[in-house]
Amino acid sequence: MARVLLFGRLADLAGWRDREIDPAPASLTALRTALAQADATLGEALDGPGVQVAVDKVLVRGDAILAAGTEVAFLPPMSGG
Amino acid sequence: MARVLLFGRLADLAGWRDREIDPAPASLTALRTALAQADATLGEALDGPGVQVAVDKVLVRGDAILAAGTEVAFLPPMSGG
Amino acid sequence: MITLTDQAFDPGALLTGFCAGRTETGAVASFTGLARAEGGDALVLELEAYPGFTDAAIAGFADAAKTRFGLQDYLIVHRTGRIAPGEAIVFVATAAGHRRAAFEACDFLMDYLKSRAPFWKKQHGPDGARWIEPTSQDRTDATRWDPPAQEPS
Amino acid sequence: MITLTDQAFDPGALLTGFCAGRTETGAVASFTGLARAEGGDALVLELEAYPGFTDAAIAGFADAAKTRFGLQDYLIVHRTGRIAPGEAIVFVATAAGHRRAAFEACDFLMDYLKSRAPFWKKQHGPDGARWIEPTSQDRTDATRWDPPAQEPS
Repeated sequence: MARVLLFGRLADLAGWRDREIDPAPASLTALRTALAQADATLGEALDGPGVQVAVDKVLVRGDAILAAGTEVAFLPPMSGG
Repeated sequence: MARVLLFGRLADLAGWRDREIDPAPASLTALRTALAQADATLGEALDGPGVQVAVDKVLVRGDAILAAGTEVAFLPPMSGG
Repeated sequence: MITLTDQAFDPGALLTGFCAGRTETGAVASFTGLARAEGGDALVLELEAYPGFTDAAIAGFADAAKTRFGLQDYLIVHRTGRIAPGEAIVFVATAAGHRRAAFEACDFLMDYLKSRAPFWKKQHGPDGARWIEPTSQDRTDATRWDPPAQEPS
Repeated sequence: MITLTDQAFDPGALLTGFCAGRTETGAVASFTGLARAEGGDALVLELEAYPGFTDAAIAGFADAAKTRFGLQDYLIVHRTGRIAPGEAIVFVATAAGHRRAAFEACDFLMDYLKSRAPFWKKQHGPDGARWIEPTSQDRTDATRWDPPAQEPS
């Protein structure tokens, strides 16, 4: 199982902000593919400019291995407080 | 009658901070002379560097006519708050 | 210390607590950001944070600022959720021996919080809601603190 | 508004009142100056003001600052008399639409208050009392705001 979190306009776009995917995809790339297959518009937005990814609350670039229980957050450009 | 106020180290030096002089001297210069005659050390300090004079709460330079009831304040260099 | 809260808070009560018992501080600067009504255009501001990520990012930045400016202490409280006009969005207080460090650190922390901190902000107005991104002024303010660009050697 | 008081005051309570009901302000900066113990060297700070002269001078300066920085409002409370370590000496709050003006005006007012405002300050320590004059840092801080010197034409 992996937990996926969407923030800001990404959550509005998808219509959800917190979802569990079981079993967990093996990698971030596999997770992106699964999300894009379920919702092509969301898949495109997740690859959009300025969208960052945090795995277990740490920003990652490129691909990453996902262990069971991993939390993956997609973060659109931050607005500041 | 004129009211004389001393602030900061001038009051410490004179041993007083608020005194009435009756009748009021005709001018600031006459007041300085009267104060120096009563206390030469104070008279010298009042002429010292950075000492300003306020007549009825307005800073004046040089001499000034003193009307009855005038308040004259001698202000040593201000320290800020 | 950094706290995220979805409850309204009183900046003055935070300042009272922050100043208490400081016999060697000298200088406490504070900043309070209040939600503006924008003449009715902004009915409610909605701020989203990522708990555990947002507060960790802010704490890491603020601890570095504490060292940089020689602060004795700092306090950051940031509101999340739906915020009505006039309510406090953010409170930052800094304590230092002298006022220059306290002012500069408070200013520095606010520039970061307003432009780079991990929040997502939505403004709900009479014509609907829109997500807000940092203004160019916010970005310019934040770059005031960056080291000068290195010339290629 | 400027108030001189010989009673101890709570900066937080002043900030609470100053922030209340501000639906179009956005930014409130504040500064609190606290008396330092200086490791026991400063047992009591004694501040003398000239009522009617000191407050008029500060109000005149602050009203000009309000215009210069486009402030919506300001509040200055300054303690006089004998002040113990840890007690507040001065509280300044500024309200503006955006934070740059609020910060700069607060900083500007503090530079003035610390270096040029008509107070006389005496520090009572274990070895007696001494009158304090502005530090060279205070004078330098205050001149940051002066217009650049004119070149002779």
